[in-house]
Order: sequence, then C-alpha cells, then structure tokens
Amino acid sequence: MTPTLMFALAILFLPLLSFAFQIFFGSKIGRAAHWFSLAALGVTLSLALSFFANIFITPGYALLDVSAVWFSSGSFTVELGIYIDNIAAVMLVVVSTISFLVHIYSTEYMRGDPRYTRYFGYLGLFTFSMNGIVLANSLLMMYVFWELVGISSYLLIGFWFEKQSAASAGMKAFLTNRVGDIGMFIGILLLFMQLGTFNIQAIAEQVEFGAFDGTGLLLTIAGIMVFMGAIGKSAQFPLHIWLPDAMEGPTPVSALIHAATMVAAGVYMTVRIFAFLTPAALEFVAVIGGITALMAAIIAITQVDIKRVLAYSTVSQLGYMVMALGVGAFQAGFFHLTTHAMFKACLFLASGSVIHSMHHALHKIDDHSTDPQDMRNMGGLRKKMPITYISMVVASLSISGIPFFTGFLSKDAILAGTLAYYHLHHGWTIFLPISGFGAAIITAFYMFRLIFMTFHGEPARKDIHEHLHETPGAMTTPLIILSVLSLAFVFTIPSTVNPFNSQGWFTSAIHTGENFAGLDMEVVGEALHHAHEPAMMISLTVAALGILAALLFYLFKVVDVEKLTRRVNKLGLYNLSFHKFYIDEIYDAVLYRPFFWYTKVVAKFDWELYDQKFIDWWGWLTLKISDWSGYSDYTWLDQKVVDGFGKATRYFGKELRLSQSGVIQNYILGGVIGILSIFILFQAF
Amino acid sequence: MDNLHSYLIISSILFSLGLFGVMTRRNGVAVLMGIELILNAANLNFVAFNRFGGMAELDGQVFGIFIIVLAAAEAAVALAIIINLFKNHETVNIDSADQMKG
Amino acid sequence: MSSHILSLLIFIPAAGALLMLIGHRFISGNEASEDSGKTADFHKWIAAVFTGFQLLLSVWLWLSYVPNGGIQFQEHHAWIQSFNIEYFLGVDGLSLPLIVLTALLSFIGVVSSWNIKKSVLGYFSLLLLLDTAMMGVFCSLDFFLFYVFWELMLLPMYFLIGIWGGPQRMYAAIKFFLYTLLGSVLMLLAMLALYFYTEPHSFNLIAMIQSGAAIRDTFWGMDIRMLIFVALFIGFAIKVPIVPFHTWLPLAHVEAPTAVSVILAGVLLKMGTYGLLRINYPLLPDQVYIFAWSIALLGVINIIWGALNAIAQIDLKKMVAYSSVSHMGYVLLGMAAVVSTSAAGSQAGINGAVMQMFNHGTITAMLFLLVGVIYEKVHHRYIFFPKDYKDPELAGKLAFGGLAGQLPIYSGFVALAFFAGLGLPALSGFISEAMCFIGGFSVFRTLTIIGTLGILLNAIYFLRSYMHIFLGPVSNAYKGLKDMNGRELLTIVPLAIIVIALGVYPKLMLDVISPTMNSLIKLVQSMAMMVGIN
Amino acid sequence: MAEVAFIIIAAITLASAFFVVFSSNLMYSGVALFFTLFGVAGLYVFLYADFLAATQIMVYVGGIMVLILFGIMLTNKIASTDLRQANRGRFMAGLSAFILFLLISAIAVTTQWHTGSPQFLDTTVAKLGMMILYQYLLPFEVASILLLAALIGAALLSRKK
Repeated sequence: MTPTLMFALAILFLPLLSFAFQIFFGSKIGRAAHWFSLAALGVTLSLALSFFANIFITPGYALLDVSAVWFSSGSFTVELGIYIDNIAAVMLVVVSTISFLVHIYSTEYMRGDPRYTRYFGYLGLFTFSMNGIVLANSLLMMYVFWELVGISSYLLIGFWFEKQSAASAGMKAFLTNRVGDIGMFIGILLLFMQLGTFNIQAIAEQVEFGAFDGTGLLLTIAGIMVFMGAIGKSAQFPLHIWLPDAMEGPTPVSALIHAATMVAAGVYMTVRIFAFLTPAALEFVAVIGGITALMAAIIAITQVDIKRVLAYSTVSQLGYMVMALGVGAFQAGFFHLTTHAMFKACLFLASGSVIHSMHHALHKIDDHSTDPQDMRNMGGLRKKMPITYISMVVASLSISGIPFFTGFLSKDAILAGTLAYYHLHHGWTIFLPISGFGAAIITAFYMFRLIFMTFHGEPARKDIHEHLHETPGAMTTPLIILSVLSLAFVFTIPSTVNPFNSQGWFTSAIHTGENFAGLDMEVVGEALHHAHEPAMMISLTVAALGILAALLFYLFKVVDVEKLTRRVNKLGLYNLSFHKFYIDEIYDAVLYRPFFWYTKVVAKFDWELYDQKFIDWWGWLTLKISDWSGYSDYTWLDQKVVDGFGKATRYFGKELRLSQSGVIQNYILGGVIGILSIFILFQAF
Repeated sequence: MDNLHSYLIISSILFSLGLFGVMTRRNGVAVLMGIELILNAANLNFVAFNRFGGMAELDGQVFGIFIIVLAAAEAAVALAIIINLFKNHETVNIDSADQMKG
Repeated sequence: MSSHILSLLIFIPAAGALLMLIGHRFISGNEASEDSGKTADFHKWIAAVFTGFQLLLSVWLWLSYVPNGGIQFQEHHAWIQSFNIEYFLGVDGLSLPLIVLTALLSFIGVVSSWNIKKSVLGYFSLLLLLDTAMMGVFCSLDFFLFYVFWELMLLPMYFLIGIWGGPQRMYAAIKFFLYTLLGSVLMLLAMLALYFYTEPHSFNLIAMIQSGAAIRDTFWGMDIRMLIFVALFIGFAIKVPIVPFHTWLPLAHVEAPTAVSVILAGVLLKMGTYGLLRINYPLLPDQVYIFAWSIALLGVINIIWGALNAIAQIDLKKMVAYSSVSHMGYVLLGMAAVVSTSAAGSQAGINGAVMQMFNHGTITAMLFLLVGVIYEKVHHRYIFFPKDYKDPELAGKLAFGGLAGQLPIYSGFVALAFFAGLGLPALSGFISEAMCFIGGFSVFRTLTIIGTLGILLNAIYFLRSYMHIFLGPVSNAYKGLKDMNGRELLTIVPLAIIVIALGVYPKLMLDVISPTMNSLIKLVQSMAMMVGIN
Repeated sequence: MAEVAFIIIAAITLASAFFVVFSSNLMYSGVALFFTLFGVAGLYVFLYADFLAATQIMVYVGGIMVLILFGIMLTNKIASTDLRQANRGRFMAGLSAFILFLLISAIAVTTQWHTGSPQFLDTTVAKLGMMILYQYLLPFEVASILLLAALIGAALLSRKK
C-alpha cells in the first residue's frame, strides 16, 4: 500500500464516505452536516492537487498503475485497478475543484430545502462515481462507474421529485444514458472477446502489436460501440435530448454535472480509448461532434430560459470536444474539456445566482406564476448584481474564444484541427470546419445575447427589480475563482504571456496522444501546425462578428428582433430552432408512442389471446372431450354394448327354449346331428 | 366273406337301424327294442375284433359277456319304467311324457 | 453430525409442521377459531424457530463446504432395493447457494406472513412442507428422489395459492398445478427412459453420467437421446418459465399471498434451471451442443418478451412477475454459453447463470416483499387503476404518486430493489447479468446483442413504475400511510445486505460456485467429444 | 359251404332287424327282434365265440325277449297295432341315421385295423372263466352289484301302490 495508492483510494472513497454519512446521520444533524461533506471534498481536492503537482516533478510516466482481482471464476477474471497519468491527474483536479466549489455554492443555494443533507449525500455519491471513471484502468470498471454516475445524475435531476417534470426528466436522463451504455457494453464485450482483457493499456498494446490486423472493421465497430457510451453520457447528437430537460435539477447540480464533469466523462473516455480508435471510427466521431456542435448552437439562439441556453451551449461545446478528438486534435480536445469545465461551471453558477435572487424577489412579492429562469423577465441586472455580472462576462468572453481567455486557446486549436483534417481529407470533410466556425459565430452571438438580455437594458419587470440584490458571499466566491481560472495566463504561465501562443504547462504535460489503429500522428501533427495560422485568423474574425451581431441586436436594438424573427419564421426557421428541431416530438412520435403501444399489444396478446384463449382453450377442449367421453361411455358402451349382450342372450334364450319340445327323441336326434357335424368337421380339417 | 369288414358293416347296419328305431318309434317298448339292437351291434364289434384283432386273450368276448349282463339289467329297469308309464298315462306313447318341456 | 446434515436440513421443517399439527390439539383445546390469540402465535413461533434453525444450519453448511468442485456431505442409504433406488443426498457448488437461498427465503416467508388470519395452522404447516420439498429437490442426487420431492412441492403450493390467494385464486392454483404437472409427466417419461437405458439400471445421477453416454437407440425414427433431452427440457422449461410456457407465472403470482409468491419466485423458478444443469447437462452433453443455440434463443426471447410485457402492466405484482421471466432469460443465455470455445467465455456464462439464479432469488424476494408491504397498507397493487375499476372516478387514473415524501424508508428500499433489478453496478444483479452476457457473447454474438436490449427494457419498466408511484405530485388518495414497521424491515434488510455485499464483492459466491461449474463445463465438453457430436 | 351259411345268417339278422324297426305292428317287431338275436348268436359261432353264442341265446333270447314280450302284452290293452308313426321329423331321423351308417362303415372300411392271425381256439369257455376270475374280477363283481340294483329297482318300480 504505497502512499500514492493510499491517496488515490482516499480520493475515490472520501466522497463515498460523505454520501454514507449524509444518508445515515445527515437528517439527524441537520444543516451543520454539510461541514463534513465540505471537509471531505476539501481533502479530496488537496490530494488531487498533490497528484497534479506531481506532473511537474516527475513528468513523463504514469503516476500509478495498480490493479487487483475483483472476482474470478476459473480462467475468467475481472480486475479493478487505478491508472493515473497526466490526463487523469488533470481530470481529477478539474472534477474535485468544481465539485468543491459547487459544494460551497450549494450551502447557500439549497438553504432551507427539507432534504438538504440528502442533497449533499447525492453530490458526494456523484463525485465518488466521477472519480471512479477518471481513475479506472479497465473498461468494465469504467462501465461500472458509468452507470453509478448515471444513477447519481438520476437522483440529482429528480431531487425535487414533487415536480412531475423533474421526476420524468430524471428518468429520461437515466434511460437515454442506458441506451448509450448498452452500446458501450457491447463494445466492451467485442474487445474482451477479441483480446481477452478489459484493461485499456493492455488493449492498446495488443492493438499496437496487431491483435486486430485481420479484422480492422471489427476494431472500428468496437470503437464506435464504445463511443456510443460517450454519445449517451456526453449528450451527443442522437442522445442529447436528456440534457436540456436535466435543467429541472437544482442549478449547482447543472453546473457540476451537466456542464463540467459528468458530460465530460464521455469525452474523457474517448480520450482514453483514442489509442485504439481506427481512422474510420474517428471519422464517425468527428461527424457526430460536428453535427452536435452546429445543431445545438442553432437551437441555443432562440431559447428564452437562461439555463436552457447554457444547456444547449454545453451540448454544442461537447460537440466541439468530440469533433476535436475525431479530427485527431487529441491535445486540443482534452484542453477544451478542461477549459470548458471552468468557464461553463462559472456560467451556470452565475445563472444560478441570478435565478436565486429572482426567486427571492418573486417570493417577496409572492408571485408564483412567473418563471424565475425566463430571461424576458430580467434586464438591467448589471447594477444590482455586479460580481455575478463581471464573472458572467469573463466566462462569456472565454467561451466565445476571445484572446487572453482560455476559450481562445483550446477552441482555436480545435478549429485548426478541423482545417487540418479538411486539408488531409478534402471532399465532404469541409462540413467540419464549416460547423466548427459556424458554431463559433453562433456561440459568441447567443452568449452575448444572454448577457445583454439579462444584465443590460431596462428591467422588464420593475416590481421584481427592486427586490433584486447580490447573492451572499458563499455563492459569489466560487464565481470569482472560476472566472479567474478562465483567464488564459492560468494555462500558459511558465512559458509565454503572448495571448496568441497556447504553449504552457498544460501543453507540455498532455502529450499529443498516439494512435495505434492506423492514424499516423506525425502527418496529423504536421497538418495541425500548418493550419494553426489561418485557423487563428478566421476564429478571431468569427468571434468579433458574433459579438458585433449580438451588440446590434440586443444592446443597441438597432434591428427590431420581433420583426426579424417573423420574417425568418416564414421559412419556419425560428420555430425549428425554438422547438429544438422538433427532435423530442419526433422521438415521441417515432419511438416512445409506438413502443408503448407495442408493449400494450404484446401484453394484450400474451394475456388475452395466448393465455386466456389458447391455453384455456386446451382446458375447454379437455372438458369437452371428458364430457363427450362421459356421455359416450354411458350411452354407447354401457347401454348399447354391455346391455346389448344381456339382451342378446335373453333373445337367444327365448329362441332356444322353444327347442326344448319335451320330445325325447328330438333330443336324441339333436345329439346324433351333433355327433355327425363333429365327425364331418374333423374329417374336413 | 368271413372277414372283419363284413362284420363291421353288419354291426354298423344294426347300429343305424337300432338308432333309427329309437328316434322314430313312438312306443316305449319299440324304443327298448331299438336299444337292444344297438347293444347287439356293439357286442358284435367286440367279438369281431377279438377274433380278427390278433389278440392273445379273449378280452373282446369278456366284454361281450358283460354287455349282455348289462343289457339284461337295463331291459328289466326299462320295462319297469314303461309299465309305470303305462300305469300313469294309460299309454306307452313316450311323447306324452313331456313334463320336461322348458 | 456432519454426515447427516442434509437429511436434517430437509426434514427440520417437516418436523416443525408435525409438531404444529400435534401441538395444535393441546393448545387449542377450547378455542373456537384458532386464527387468533394463543394458538396462532404458537404456530407462528414454531414455524419461525424451525425455519430459523434451518437457516443457521444452512449457513453452517456454507461455511463448512470446501469449494473444490466435489460433491460433499453425501448420504447413501438403500431406499427401494428392487429398483435400485437410493436415498442419495449430496451438495456441491451448484446446489449450495440454492439451499441457503431456500432456507433464507423460507425464514423470511414465515416472518413476512405474520399477520395471516385465515386458518393459521394450515398455512404454516403447508409452508414448512413446501420448504421440506424444496430442500429435498436441491439436495437429492437420485433422480427418483428428485422427482418425488419435485411432485411433493406441488401440493402445498396448490393449497397455499388456492386457499390464501386473491380473488381468482382457484383458477390460478389449478392452472399452476396442471401446467407443472404436465411438465413433470414428461420428466417422468424421460426419467424412466434413462433408468432403463442405463446399464446397471439405476437412478443415481452421478452413475448415469458415465452410463448415460452409452445410450444409443432410435424411437419412432428419432434419436432417443434427443427425445429424452427434449422431454426433460420441456419439463424444466415450464418451471423456469420459458416463454411459451410462462403464462401461469403472472397469474399465480398475482393471486398468491406475499410469502408464497416470494418463495415461488425466489426458489421455485430456479428449480427449472437447476434441473437442467444437474440432469440435462451432465447426462446428455452432446444434445447440449445441438440445442445450445435454441437455449440461447429462448433465453433472449424470455428477456425481451418478459420485459415488454412488464412495461405494459398496471398491476405492480404482475409487473414483477414478468420481470422474473425476463431475469430468468439471462440465466438461460448464460447456460447456453457452455459450448463456447473460449474457456473464459464458457466459465463466465455458466457461473454467471448460477449466480444470477441466486441473485434473482434475493432481488425478486425483496421486490415481492415490498409489494406485499404496500398491499397490506392499501389493499391494492395498481400503478394505474384499471379502466373497469370498481369506483368509476378512480378508474384509469394514477393510483399512487409522490409516496417518496410520505414513506422515505420504504421508497429507499424500493429504489434499492428496483435498481438491483435493472442491473445497476455495485448491486448483485449487475455482476451476474454482465457475466451471462459475456458468456453468451463469446458464442452467440447477434443473439446476445439483441439480449442486451433487455438492460434498457428492464430499466424502463422499473423506473416508470417508480416514477408513477413514488415521484411526482403527492396524490391526496393516500395521505396518512405509515412507513415500514420493524417486522417488515426484518425481512427486507438481510436481503438488501446480501444484494449490496454480492454486488461489491462477488468473490464470496463465485469462489464457491466456480470449481463445480468449471468441472461441469469440462465434463460437458469432453463427454460431447466422446459421444462424437462436437 | 361255410360262406353260404355265413351269408344266410347275416341276411336273416339284417332283414329281421329291418323288420323290427319298420314294422307297424308291435308284435311283429317283437318276433323280428327274436330272429335278429338268433342271427347275432349265429355270427358269434362264426367268430368262434361259442360260449358267447350260448349266453346270447340263453340270456338274450330266453330272458330279455320274454321280458319284452311281456312288456308288449301288458301295455297293449287295445289290440290295435302300433299307431302309424307321425312322420314328424321321421325323414330327418332316417336321413341322419343313414348318414351315420355311411360314415361309420366308411371309417370301418378305410382305416387299417391292427389285424393279426386269427387263433383257432377250439373252446373258449375255460379261457373265459379264467379271465373273468383273474383279469376281470373287479368288473365281474361290479356287474353282480349292477344286477342286484336293477333287480331291486325293477321290483320297486312295478310294485302296486
């Protein structure tokens, strides 16, 4: 039990301890119980930071790679183990920081909630399962924590289960994740059957030494199937429907789970399995990422609920990360994951504090009808909530990809990657850079649309406006920390201050990733390097354009937004975007309704038709046969046959009686005839 | 001519005649006569076989004697029955004794 | 003592039942109806003590069993010499978990039926008789003895469902009885065929393994080995239940009282698969190769069909019954993996199947107990009231809703049971499910992929019913419900502990099972080679 | 010469036998029976059964014939002869008797009897006596009992009530 293993196990099990503590003792202690969780998370964060520091001390090799047999049946053994390398260390820090900050934030946000302690328990459970995914060294172990993360998100989304919408959102999230999990499980099985192991490093090595040489297609399928898990978890295109509904949960939950960590798990897993993803699989990944990025961005334009905008922006940014990995920009993808976690958490928490104060204001004037999250009721909050405003602006600048902010560093690298990919593959792959840059414009536009609608202009509702005030310290300090973390220099400290150069500790710690399944990393690196300059130019102009448009539309109101939307709507574009491409409705019509109708049919068939009719028909048949045999047994066999014999004998008796005529001589005659007939008979034979 | 076959034929004729007599004669005594004929036929056969059958002993003839003894006893009893029949029914016609009719 | 433990295990409940019957005379001398007061308690405590003692004994058996794959605690006594039938008992890795499961569920069954009102004596003595029969089935290694206990089991079940059941109890009891009887008729035929075809005519299952290979004949033009296998398979399939023969299960469960449906689902369903693994596999291994694909197909059909039906149910207990059908599908899939060429695959499959039998036993028992708890409080089990419900204004609407607020502990345990049911990792359901899939995947790829749909379908109906009952706005229909009382907790908590313990650390169970099952796999594969099919 | 005698005697017995059966008058059939028995005794002589011929004549002719004649006398108050037989079933009886005769004679002629050389014993009386008292002692005793029983029976039956 080396100290590093001890620390690693502590990181993993401390949050679980906090979960157990809250569940069993939390309700008895009441509000003060949150100190235990805060302490636990603080320690976890410090341990994570110690691992993080280790990257600089002993760069280059895996900090910890140990595994033990979980259970085995003869030659089939399943091992659990911990594998920490630079990526995992960084990821640990990201998860723990945001989880810790959300814990602090929640002490204020969830004040007065009847199930306060249980909430902290669920947060602990989530952090435990998230750390589990990060530390896992085998795909099966990752799958185990995958589902545990799913259940903790189910519990947290459906935390206020009195609301029917929250309950069904929780279920929707869990089931959609489950769909992805099935794909992942099949992928794992495929790999296990082919290579006989779940361990990621071992798989990578075997692929490197040609385990899949003959069946390249099989490896592609396995890769895609495992990536299905990421689609489900990171809300990529077909399975993204659950993330917007997950906004039903408390905002800190959205910040922690649906912005920074859980959704990033999918990307993290893709990063882990990048080594054995074949070019074909990567192409599929890139396309999915591209579609998601563009589509979610378009939808985000027209949303009015502040959290929905951020939710779709998360989906689109995740699309970015996935596209980055797809095009081979391994480092950029993971870089964006880290930076996105920071500024998206900051955005969500900021929106949380806005909603929180709106909620209090509405509470004061006890108007329960208006929705505290609807941006149309807000406006001019700049003066009322300065800290929230500043942190939100910083985060928006970062997400839009403005230099001096982390977003620029990572997004620029991704866009360079898409351009490089286009240079290498030409043809239809032009779609990737288009979706990349298109999404970049729209992101900048809707982010600043949000800023201007909530913080600038006159307040839409005077009565609410008076009661608005800045949220207490516990909520604002995390905002400040996160906005600081969104500044570029955080990632480029030791080497350069030049805003346009993304070199830094991060780029040195995270290598450009190697791929043993047919992707030639040198070529990709070369193309990346060339595409860097043009990509930077285009991304800068694009970001500026987006912000300018938002300025014109929402700050200076040069263009009347309603008139424009009506004209655009003639083509139905507005409705298309506002109603989320009607995907939910399509799924409902194509999938859910027919499915449940089908189950009704199956149940009806199984019960009314098969059981009552078919099985009971046999019963009826046997009864019929028994009746018939009973009847026939009596009337035929008994009356006709048996009594028949009786009657027959009586009949013959009567006949024969006549022959007893009393004349003795006839008897003798009979006797003689008898003898004669016997004689003749014997003579004959 | 004095061989076994002729005796056998003679006895079979006697036997058939006796049988016919028993079956057709209405009178009790006639029936008795028929029986006597049958017995004699059988007796004739015994003696014939004794002579032609190559038997060392005279078994056949001993049988003959016993048959005669038997015939005597039988005739006596039969006649007693017939007389009784006559006394009861004033007629010897055996058809009248049909109490056994079923 | 150690050599007679199995007989003890089998006949303790019978002794208990006997004591009850005798004791009844002295205790209830004057009581008019013996359903209340002193006599009822007497019967309850007798039942509890005896099943408790049996449970302790089975735990002792578990601890003292050396997991080396061999058959231990054997008891050999001649029973009917003329037909060479022996009273032959023995336990190995396959039957040990099921024995402990039977003992545990019987004890829990007794405790959970504490407030049975109708003729308490009859109920508890039948329950103990049922316990004896089940224990007998799992311990006996002589086919005749196995068959006797198999039939003995039907009788108490029939009366338990028929007298203490719900509104349609008679119909359910009769259907259950006839269905299983049809199965056992086929089994009898196969048993006799085996008896006469094996050289030194005997029912001894262990001896039959060698002599079973020599059976060669054709009957009506068909191979006798295939006929015996199919007859036995159908006999056991009805018990499992495998889809075409499953319609008795939901009916029997809906009508049976809680404790009986706990035992019915917890133990009786396992007898089918236990029979297959104990008799079909070792005796006719070549047929296993021929039918492996169809067993896997039936398994997948079971999974999908059971889950689809469960989704559409409005009665909670019927939904759980169909979920049992779906979960037993996993067992079949796992069992079919015995023919896999990769050792890891076949071992994962078979061990997964046996473990799934145990896990499903504990999980369904918990589910039925929890359904029983709500039933005792509210006297109906509907998620949605049926269209033709007696009072019209309730018809079709949601029966419960928002119970989580009122009954935190109860909803907590139901959540645990539901998530164990849908195979959440860190709970025992997941381990065996995953192993069955891994096993199945190593041989039948496409079938197992279709089977994995089951993971999603199971999640759908469990979560949907959980949402309808526990989450969402609080319905005013059921306001003042009390949470679970001590007795109910006593039945649920041990099962919950087992489910979590096996989920986190499955080695406890697997180390016991795997030696026996691995030797079974080697036996099946080598014997099949020898018979020349493979 | 012996041939002719044999034929004559045989003819006499058969003719008288015919007469016994077919005569309508009871007295005539009685006398015919008388001649038949004499014929049979003659045949015995041809078969060298001299003692048997003698007993035949003595017992049959002397005893049984007399008995039958008495019977005829006693039972025929009315002088009328035997009534003409109602020929109910006569034809059937005649036919079956004739078929029976054919059958027996066919069998008699066709089967190869076990024949041996006829022993010409001069007299059989001594031999017969020896046999009756040695081999056939039991039947002899039984015969005597039979005669006694018949005697008592006949006497009992014909006693006046």
